Amino acid sequence: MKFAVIQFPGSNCDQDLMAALRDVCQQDVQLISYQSTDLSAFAAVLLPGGFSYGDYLRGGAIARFAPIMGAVQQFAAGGGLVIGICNGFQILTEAGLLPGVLQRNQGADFICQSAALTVANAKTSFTSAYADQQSIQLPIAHGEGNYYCDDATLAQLKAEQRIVFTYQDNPNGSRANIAGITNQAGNVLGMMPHPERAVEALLGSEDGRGLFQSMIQTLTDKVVPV
Amino acid sequence: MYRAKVYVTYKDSILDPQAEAIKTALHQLEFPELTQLTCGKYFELELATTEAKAATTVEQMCQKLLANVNMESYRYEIVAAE
Amino acid sequence: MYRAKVYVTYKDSILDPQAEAIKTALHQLEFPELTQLTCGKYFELELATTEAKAATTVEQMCQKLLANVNMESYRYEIVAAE
Amino acid sequence: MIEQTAATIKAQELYANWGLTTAEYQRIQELLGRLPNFTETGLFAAMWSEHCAYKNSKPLLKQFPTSGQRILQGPGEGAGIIDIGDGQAVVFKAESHNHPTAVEPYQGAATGVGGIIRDIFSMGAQPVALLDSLRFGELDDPHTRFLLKETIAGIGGYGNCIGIPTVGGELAFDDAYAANPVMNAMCVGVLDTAMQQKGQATGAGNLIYYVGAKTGRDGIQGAIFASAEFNDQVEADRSAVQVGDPFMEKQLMDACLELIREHPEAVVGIQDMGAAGLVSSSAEMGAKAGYGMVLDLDAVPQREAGMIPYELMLSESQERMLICVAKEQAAVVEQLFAGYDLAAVKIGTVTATKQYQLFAHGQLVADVPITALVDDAPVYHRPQAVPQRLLAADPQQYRPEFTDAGRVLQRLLQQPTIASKQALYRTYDTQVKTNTVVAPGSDAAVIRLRGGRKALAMTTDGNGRYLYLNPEIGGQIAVCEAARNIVASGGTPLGITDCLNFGSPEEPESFYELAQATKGMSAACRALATPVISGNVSLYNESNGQAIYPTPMVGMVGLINDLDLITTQDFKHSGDTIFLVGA
Ligand SMILES: Nc1ncnc2c1ncn2[C@@H]1O[C@H](COP(=O)(O)OP(=O)(O)O)[C@@H](O)[C@H]1O
Repeated sequence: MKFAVIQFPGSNCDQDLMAALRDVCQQDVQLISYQSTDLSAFAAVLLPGGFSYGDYLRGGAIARFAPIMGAVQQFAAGGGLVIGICNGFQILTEAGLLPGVLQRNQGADFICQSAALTVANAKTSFTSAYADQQSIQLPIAHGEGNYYCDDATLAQLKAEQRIVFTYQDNPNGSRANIAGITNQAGNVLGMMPHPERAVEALLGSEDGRGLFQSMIQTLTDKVVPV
Repeated sequence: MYRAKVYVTYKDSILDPQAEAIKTALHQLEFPELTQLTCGKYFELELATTEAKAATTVEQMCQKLLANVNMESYRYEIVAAE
Repeated sequence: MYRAKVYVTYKDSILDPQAEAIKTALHQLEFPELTQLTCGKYFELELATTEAKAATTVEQMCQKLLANVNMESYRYEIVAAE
Repeated sequence: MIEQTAATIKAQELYANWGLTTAEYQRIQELLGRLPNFTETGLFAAMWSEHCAYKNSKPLLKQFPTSGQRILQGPGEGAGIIDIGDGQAVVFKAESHNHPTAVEPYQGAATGVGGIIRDIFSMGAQPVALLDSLRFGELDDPHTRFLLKETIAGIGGYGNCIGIPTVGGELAFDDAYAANPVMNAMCVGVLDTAMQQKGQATGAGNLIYYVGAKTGRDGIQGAIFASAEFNDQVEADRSAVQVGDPFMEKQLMDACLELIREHPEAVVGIQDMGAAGLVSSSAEMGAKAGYGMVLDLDAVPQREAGMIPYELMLSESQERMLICVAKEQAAVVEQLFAGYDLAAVKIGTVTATKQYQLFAHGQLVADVPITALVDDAPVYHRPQAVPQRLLAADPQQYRPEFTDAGRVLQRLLQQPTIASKQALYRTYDTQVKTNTVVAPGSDAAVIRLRGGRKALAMTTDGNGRYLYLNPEIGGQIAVCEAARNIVASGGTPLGITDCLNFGSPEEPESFYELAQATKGMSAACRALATPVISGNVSLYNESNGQAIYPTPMVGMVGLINDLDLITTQDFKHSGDTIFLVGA
């Protein structure tokens, strides 16, 4: 069972994600170049944070066309677990794998701080190690993390329980306090907070481990919850 | 050779924090006569193509990259250049 | 009521990494006909003022805030609105 | 731009516009045995500016202790290096970008950060943290608020994008800085000592490679500009503002570090193109090694059409590096950079002649002894005078008188200089790279070193007001405050870097301040065994004859031997006892 971390030009949380999976979670993980076009050897695919292509134009707008993205689309269509964190989330929305957009923060500035989150749905492939409504603390660090979608999409996200993480104290103006959502099939997650920055007590929080543990559990069970 | 001017702006339903910030700043700079402000992106492109194709090309560029149609609308003008 | 459209673009000699990145991306998306691309900002303002004052107001806004005259040039159009 | 003839330059004293004195011009003439042409005059003006040659500050910098058992590299390279054991070393340096920040705060600050990062990775080190040190006028002035906001955004914009955490800094407000803000940036890197690099070009026949962004007419005469007082004329003379591209720099950094790591045999020397761009980097690399160099300017990647040799040599376009490549390794280098979508272009060759020769369109456009450019700048021993304010000072005037201590405390806490800066530093990504154990908000920031139990503590300090009142003691205090911040975080101070932000050295009172401040800093560094391993001098911080406070910034790094020793500032439990220790 092998994890792929995609490295786009300008990704800068790729090594942090590698370290979290390899050193802390003891998983087999490989860094995959944006130029690659094959993800068939992997059990899960992770799109890291950073400023892919400088985030010029809009976060994720250019990365969405990187050669690897065809393989990511295919991997997701086949039911594989895909997670986009921060810039990775922006790329997934730009690529149409997740609905909505990530706008500039309401206060217009970049925000780096610890955020209190609620696990709004613990029955996903990414959150089964948490309890429903559990309160967790994860770092955020973004300038364009203000989630927006139209009313119909929001109603659908709610009805299908696809809102996975919400902010307790909305830092960026996101609609319905959304911090993370899944696609309809539940195998693609996008989230602005950084679980990979919260896997060691030394650095302030271990609350991010549950996310990786959930993915590992899901892949071990090979049962994808509905 | 054709030249295209492309304007990308937020849709009305989208709150634009940057426009709000600029508006507030202009009010503080004593421009009370300002009643509304929107901001957007502006691109000037030069295209080595035919008249027939220029519009489709620009349309595709907007759809694919220059605008995110979930939150932005776009319009463009195309003129012949020598 | 007057409406102003303001266009702010980089001066020629200023490096614009964003324009470079977008141009490269469009070429990779198979738009080889694109020969040049510049990008800038676009503002639409509504002003509750007189015709005589509208132009000076907009000029001042550009100088003070909307453009960074060290690196950017600006131009604007003003039309009457009801 | 028109290239005047050598005779016109002399007759009309045009060299003065470039900041050269008549005596300096005559010295150049002697060194060459003829009149320098337009390009050559420009090269000398830049290389002999205070910014590049330290011609006013050199005698004072000699006082600094710069050696020690752990010191692998003192001042003189891109950055200093201190051994921390286990085959690792810490690399750090600070740089001022005051003038560019005053003119265009976002880009000025951003390119200040970009420049200091290049200094660190040019030594072969992986940058791990950024810090800053800022001074502005009082916040009730809207222009100051604009400068502050844009400067903070520029620092964050660059660091956040390239993915290096900005973990600390300091910020104070005083009217003395209203027209001359201070923007100093510091970068800390970690080096595998086997990978240590030097900015040198040795071995006749080895190749000079240009890598990174293209050259435009950005910041031409930046070094000269940084060595001149501000006035409205200088502002009007400025060439294009330098714009930073952190995305490009990330690619450049990753590529350079990969080259050093994977192909050490290919890299003879590597250096950042900083102030005075191509001329400074190339001439220094050659002169340091005792070699000369031939450069073909037509090969230099260019962003704009019709650039003349003078502009190509003096441009301060960002995100560019110069690498001396072993002659048989060209293909390896070109291939590696192509993988990052970066240009790597051969622009010249190392020669045994010690001449510095530039060719453009097949013509020899400059031909000067390389040491004349780099080593023969004049050194000035400027006169000093005790400032009138210190002679006239009445010790009573600084004695505080108050009756309501609570009210005074409240008023103190309201001072922007003392109040929390969280609203600003929360726009910096302080955690990327997941090594930040102590983020801004404590005495020093702490970054752990992966793969062991060690960590680094780092801080920037200085207080211009103390120096204004007593420059020598103020200089001591700056170093001591930094050391206390390191110790209070669990670290042993290792060494310092500094930026000396002062007024004009040609003003005896200003020069006295610089002399006294460096004397005080030197004494404190000796007492604490924290040598100065790198630094930067920014003089001429004056507007219309009014200088800033003498403002040395001290950047200190300390070693924490075990993660368990890390301490933070905040009270931990109610009922704990509070001690006051020290004098
Ligand atoms: N410009 C800045 N950039 C980053 N961090 C800053 C800045 N200014 C202050 N800080 C952080 O705020 C904290 C308090 O700073 P300061 O008020 O200077 O306290 P001190 O008295 O300890 O120097 C420190 O952790 C410092 O690193």
